[in-house]
Amino acid sequence: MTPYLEVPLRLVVLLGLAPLLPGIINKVKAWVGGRRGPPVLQLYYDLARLWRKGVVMSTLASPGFIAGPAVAWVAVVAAIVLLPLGPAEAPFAFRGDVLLMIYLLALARFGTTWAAMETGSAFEGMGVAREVSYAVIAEAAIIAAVLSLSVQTGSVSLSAMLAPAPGAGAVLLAAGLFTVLLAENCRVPFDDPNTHLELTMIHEVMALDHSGPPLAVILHGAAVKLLLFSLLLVEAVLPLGGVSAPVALAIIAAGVFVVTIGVGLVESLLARFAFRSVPLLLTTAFLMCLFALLMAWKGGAA
Amino acid sequence: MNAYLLIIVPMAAAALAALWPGDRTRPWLLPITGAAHVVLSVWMLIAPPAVSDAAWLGFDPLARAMLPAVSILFLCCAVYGLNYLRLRTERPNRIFVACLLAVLGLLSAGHMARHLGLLWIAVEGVTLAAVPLLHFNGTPRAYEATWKYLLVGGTGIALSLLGSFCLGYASIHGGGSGDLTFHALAAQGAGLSRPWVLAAWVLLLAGYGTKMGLAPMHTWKPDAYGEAPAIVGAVLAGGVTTVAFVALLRIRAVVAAAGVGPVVDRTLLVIGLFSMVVAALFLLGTRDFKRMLAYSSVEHMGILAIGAALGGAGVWAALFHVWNNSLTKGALFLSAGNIRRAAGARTMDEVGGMAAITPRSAAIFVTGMFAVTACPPFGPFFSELRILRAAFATGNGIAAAVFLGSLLFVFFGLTRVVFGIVDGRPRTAARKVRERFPETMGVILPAVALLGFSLLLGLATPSVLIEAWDAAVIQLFPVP
Amino acid sequence: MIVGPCIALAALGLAGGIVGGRRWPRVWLALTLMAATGGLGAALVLLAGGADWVWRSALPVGGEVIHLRLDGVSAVFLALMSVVGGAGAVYSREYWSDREQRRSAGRGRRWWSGLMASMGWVLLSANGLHFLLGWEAFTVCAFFLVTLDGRMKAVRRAGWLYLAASHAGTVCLFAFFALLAHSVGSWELGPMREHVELAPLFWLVLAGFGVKAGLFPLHVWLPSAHANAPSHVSAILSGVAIKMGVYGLVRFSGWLPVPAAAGWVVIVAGMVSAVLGIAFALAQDDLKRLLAYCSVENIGVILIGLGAAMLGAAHGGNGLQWGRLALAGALLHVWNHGAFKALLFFSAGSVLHATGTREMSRLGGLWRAMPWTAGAFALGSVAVAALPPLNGFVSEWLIYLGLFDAVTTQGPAAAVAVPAAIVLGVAGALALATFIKAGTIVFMGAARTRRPAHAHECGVLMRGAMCGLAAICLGLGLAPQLLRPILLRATAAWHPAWGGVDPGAPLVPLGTASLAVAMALAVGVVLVFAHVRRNGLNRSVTWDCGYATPGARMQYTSGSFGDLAARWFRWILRPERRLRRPRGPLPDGAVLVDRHPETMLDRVLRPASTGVLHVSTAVRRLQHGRLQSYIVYLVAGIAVLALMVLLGGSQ
Amino acid sequence: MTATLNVLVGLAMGLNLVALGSSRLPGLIRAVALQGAVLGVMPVLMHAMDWRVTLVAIATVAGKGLVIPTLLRRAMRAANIEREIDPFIGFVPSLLLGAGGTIAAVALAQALPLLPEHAGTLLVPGSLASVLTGFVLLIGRTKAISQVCGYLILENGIFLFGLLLIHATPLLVEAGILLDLTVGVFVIGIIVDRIQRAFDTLDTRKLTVLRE
Repeated sequence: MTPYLEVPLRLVVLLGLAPLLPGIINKVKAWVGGRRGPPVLQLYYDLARLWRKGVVMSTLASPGFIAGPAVAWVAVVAAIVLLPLGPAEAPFAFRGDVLLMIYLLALARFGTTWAAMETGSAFEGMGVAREVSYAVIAEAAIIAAVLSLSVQTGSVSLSAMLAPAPGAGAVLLAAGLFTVLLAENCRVPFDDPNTHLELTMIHEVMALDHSGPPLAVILHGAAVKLLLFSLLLVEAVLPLGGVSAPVALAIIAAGVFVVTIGVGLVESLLARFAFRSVPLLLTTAFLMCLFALLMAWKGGAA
Repeated sequence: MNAYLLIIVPMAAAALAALWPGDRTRPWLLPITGAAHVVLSVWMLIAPPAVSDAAWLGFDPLARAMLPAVSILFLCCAVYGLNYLRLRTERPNRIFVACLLAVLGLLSAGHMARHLGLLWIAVEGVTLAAVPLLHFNGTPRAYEATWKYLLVGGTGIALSLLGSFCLGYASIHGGGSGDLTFHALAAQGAGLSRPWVLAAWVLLLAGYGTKMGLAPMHTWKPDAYGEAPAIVGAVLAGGVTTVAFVALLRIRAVVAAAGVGPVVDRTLLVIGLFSMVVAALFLLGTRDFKRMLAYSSVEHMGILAIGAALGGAGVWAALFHVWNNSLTKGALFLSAGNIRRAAGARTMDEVGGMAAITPRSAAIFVTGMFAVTACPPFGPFFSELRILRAAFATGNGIAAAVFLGSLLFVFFGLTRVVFGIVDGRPRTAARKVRERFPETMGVILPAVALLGFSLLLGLATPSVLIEAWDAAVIQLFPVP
Repeated sequence: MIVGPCIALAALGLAGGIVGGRRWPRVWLALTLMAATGGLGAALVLLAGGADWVWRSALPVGGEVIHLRLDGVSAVFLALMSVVGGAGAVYSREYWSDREQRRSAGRGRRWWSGLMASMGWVLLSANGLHFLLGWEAFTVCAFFLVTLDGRMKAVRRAGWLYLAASHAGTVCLFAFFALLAHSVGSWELGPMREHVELAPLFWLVLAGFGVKAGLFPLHVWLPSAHANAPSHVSAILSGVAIKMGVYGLVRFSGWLPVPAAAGWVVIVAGMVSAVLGIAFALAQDDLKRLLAYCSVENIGVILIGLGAAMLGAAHGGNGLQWGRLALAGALLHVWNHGAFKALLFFSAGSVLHATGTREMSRLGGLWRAMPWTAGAFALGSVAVAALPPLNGFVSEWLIYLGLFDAVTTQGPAAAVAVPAAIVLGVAGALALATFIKAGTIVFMGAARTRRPAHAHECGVLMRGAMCGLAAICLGLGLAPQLLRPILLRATAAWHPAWGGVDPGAPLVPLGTASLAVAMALAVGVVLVFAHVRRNGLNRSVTWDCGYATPGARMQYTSGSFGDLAARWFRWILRPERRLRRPRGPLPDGAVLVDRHPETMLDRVLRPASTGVLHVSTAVRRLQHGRLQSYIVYLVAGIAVLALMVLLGGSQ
Repeated sequence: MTATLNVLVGLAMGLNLVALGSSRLPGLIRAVALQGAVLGVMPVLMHAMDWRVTLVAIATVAGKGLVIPTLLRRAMRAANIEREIDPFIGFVPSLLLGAGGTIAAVALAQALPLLPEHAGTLLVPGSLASVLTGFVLLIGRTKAISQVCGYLILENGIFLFGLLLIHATPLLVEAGILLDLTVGVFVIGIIVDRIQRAFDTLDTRKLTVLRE
């Protein structure tokens, strides 16, 4: 398949499926809580409605208020395009693409946080401060995780790094990456998307003043990011090197599903942590990734 | 014959000045004599006269390597002095002009003296002739400074006389005739009695070191430089110190010939480093910019001593540094004098914003400060770098480290004071000052000329000077 | 050969600028731009594949004949100097104009030309004596530029601190060059890796150039000098002057043999500078101080690359591969940081010019009055946070690649490459936090005081300079593959064994990706905007959870924004906090002041200098005016000398 | 002849102690003048009779024995001081120091390598003792006049040492040195006079304006 065909196809599939994930999580939470919950496709409905709505913008905000979410969305989408899907290599695979992916996610963060700060609201400021501060440790954890994959495979390209069988530190890596996933996507125990107290939120509070299409873009971007991290986690941990393409895709889909359910279960069973213990948890995740790296290193040396 | 002219002309001019009737016309003798002296010394720099070994006085390579610097400095100071004395018409200048000219003559004699006793006579003569110059201002402070200069300097010079006697006795004791010409003493070499040579060296180093202003014998310097007119400070710092250094160099050569060179060099090195450290520590705290120049002079004397301790390459660099020190320090003194007159005060607490009041003098002062702290492309940078290189070459790493550390602290001290005075808010209205002290070309150009010469020395050292220094080094370190 | 004429043109322009800069600002600008063009032309021609340019003149300066040499490494820095120098000249014509700065504008132009000339001289000279000459001249020029506005005490203090610190570095260089000249027997510089005995000299190099570069514990002068200098001067200080320190490190780590530990020390120093520099930046409230500390971080990034390169060169084998990548990244980051930091300082200067304050907690909402400046700052922020598709990312990416390759080979260098890569990531994330804070607190939200309310956009010259640099940031980010020959050339010049293999090869796919991302971003933004416009856009007050009358003072402040992450660095930041809580039923006069002083200066250097001053005071007391004691000193001096002679004479 | 010389040197050494012990300034000045005169005679004793030596001797005696003491006395009268009050080093300690110094000088002179013809004279110990006395006075006294006297004694000591070389050094040099010394003390005398006028005192404790 030529990249010209493959990229749109992947985009359609991935972007189309992404909003399913929050739906599944909410369904799991409802199921554990013994409620019926919103439909799985709720986010699709929300997005469609928001996309049709007009925008109310703060008098203080600049055009960046709208450009920010757009930039963030494009960055996340570009990042997910870089991910391989099992044996199907990414259409743009090159040495060092993993770093581009990480920094595209950072660009997305820049876009959302900049836009959030535009309104001059203290709530948004609080959320942004938390977002960018916790990202510091998350970034360290991701780099450590990527380093461990890199050591294990001797490569710095996502397609090669995610393909082979996991090494000795797979469990640690999985735990670490899962924690990072929770943090990066602002799930419990780092953040509670459903809380009603703005003072305790991170991601949601940043979108307080957004409305209409920009809000839709933000929500969809968040879903895509969740999908991206799930894919990364699944592919990093599961051995997909030897299997054929359809089987691999099936395994990946199943894996993402499991991760999503896992997120749902965590959200149901845990409460949000106090903010002061968030760095501690993130540091734990970082250490897990670091230990995974050390194990990969030792395994490679042996 | 010409060599004698270097002494006779200024002495005759001094006598003339003492007899000259008019206060207004008398100062013209200064630049005229200075110019004649420069012409003579530069001529002999280019065409060195032959000097017989037994001569008591002579324009030998060492004198050739240093005296023209003093000569040029004096000319610039004389031109400045012409304008300075015009501003000071309230004080009679007969003794001032006469003594200044006598100082020049005696300085020439001191540089050219090839006889221990003659050398002492000349240096003592300079010391005494400078006394009326120091208290020209006639203030109680000036008398106090003169008093200290006289007693500390006098004690030092007395000790150097004792040292000279010791060296003579070393010669007699070693079976020599007691001929006190440096050539004869050096020829006697190892025949000199060793204990007396060592005693002589200690006393002579202390004595002429006092004249140079090496720590801990430097105590007269800040007082004298602080209270004397700028032109006197410049001549003292650039001329009198030089003649004392010449004396030490000549004596060092004799003493080294007696076979105690290493011991002697160690004392020179230690006293040089000590002077630099002491000067640096004083500079970190001093608030008076004229006293600051005195401590800076102490530092440079330390540098000279270190250079003299480091063998041929070091002495070469020290000779180079003598020129640089004389010229840049002269520029600093002259511009400081302008600032002092314009501001009417001389501590950082009272003076500020001189860049607005006397912009030209302030610019020269700052430039001179950079020059004197070994910032390229001025001469001192090159000579100090050479001394550093010589220190490394002779394996004196620790000395080099102390040297560099002192340079750094000296820089801190100097910049602190200089920028404290130049920058900031002017304390007096510029217009008022300009009426009292116009920044005429006459008080600016001499300093500019000195700086320009320092720049020339750095960027394109005239080959005749290089040759002169080479010859002087050969004279001091004769190849056996 | 076109390099020679180009350099002659540059020299002519700068000399003309020095001579005529005071009187004729227009001529000066033309001459400076001519010089910048000449310098840039020479550097680019050489980097694009011209031969090394060597010029010897029979004319001796200071006893040494002039020997100039432009090779790959110096050309990199020369190009940067020309670009920032030219842009700063344009900027300063408006920012520091004769109308507003009657006293110092003319002087400033002259010093500017002098600064460019002396930096160019440093880059070109291949003689230790001349190097020192230029180095000191450049320090002095920069000092006078920093203190252009000497009326303020803070400026004078900052200038003095800069001068003093620089001189401390220069003293190390004195020792270095003197030792070098002594060992080699000549002042000539050039590759001399075969003189193994020179290796320990590297520590002097590190100390001497490290001060200028602003390496972490040696950076004490940097924040105040950058903050208090006129902004175009801050730009060239941060963009170019501190890079001269980097140049020295790169140059002499390439030409001289280095001790085995050198690479390790440099990379660790880089890591410390990177993290602590940006941590300090995050805590600042002064916009220009923040930018200054960010320079410390970027120097750290560059040194991480350089350290990795040194390790690679020392370990040989595949180290040559990843070391080369890291060096390419480091050199490219020199350019990139120069471009975006100058851009940021220009915009900060524009803000300062318009509002008269650098304190972020007094600013806010400036984008409406100054859209160009805000845009420039935003672009610079993206670049400095190393985000794609701008230039900052490209160079950090190359350094990352080098470090990752070092890790995957699992050699001894991997032990330091792992923390280095993580530190790069952490520093990047902190930079993002820092610049989100700086950009949005200053330009977004509502004006916090009256000052920003009367702000105005800068004029066409300042805007032009910013646009030029922004274009460079964008261009280098979007088409990094153009840099391939340049990086090849520069790395080969650093280490002769590194010719041939192309360290820029990975940039080709990255360039495509960057371009694609940039286009996607443009399309995405345009689409969303178009859609929003179609759907309709209403303006209203900030919702703020329904609070009815939001006020400017209720906004999040820079202090509280940075506090969360800065708290992790309390141990080194040592903030000073003055807090008076509101008390009683009718509270009044509550105060909260947070200051983030320069820890190294306040906690290390100040006590040390106080100690020295105590000694000085004690010694100065000896000069108490009593003649009797002076004679005692004299006698004591004789006694000590006699003792020395006695001890020495008996040997 | 050596015996005569030794008597004279011994006299000079005794005058040192007198100078150290006298609290009244006229006594001090008198001691110094007498010492100067004694020293002036010595070259005539040591050298063959020669009109030049005689001239030098006369000049010395006149300068050190008459002119300078007169100058000092005048200054003393103008300043209206008679006594040295509250010196830095008291009179008894000064005396002890001087006596100890004299003994040490004699001992040291024994240890020094001297030519046989000088070994028997008191020239070297006398010289060292005088130098030491001069330093004690310079350091220990507060009145400018006392310090000048100290300086004179210091110079006298050096002059004594110079007598060792009297056969070796040419007279021209000797004369020059003497002239310099004389002019030096003369200049000091003038400055003392000026200080008296400027400060209205000769107490050097008042002369500490110039300090750090």
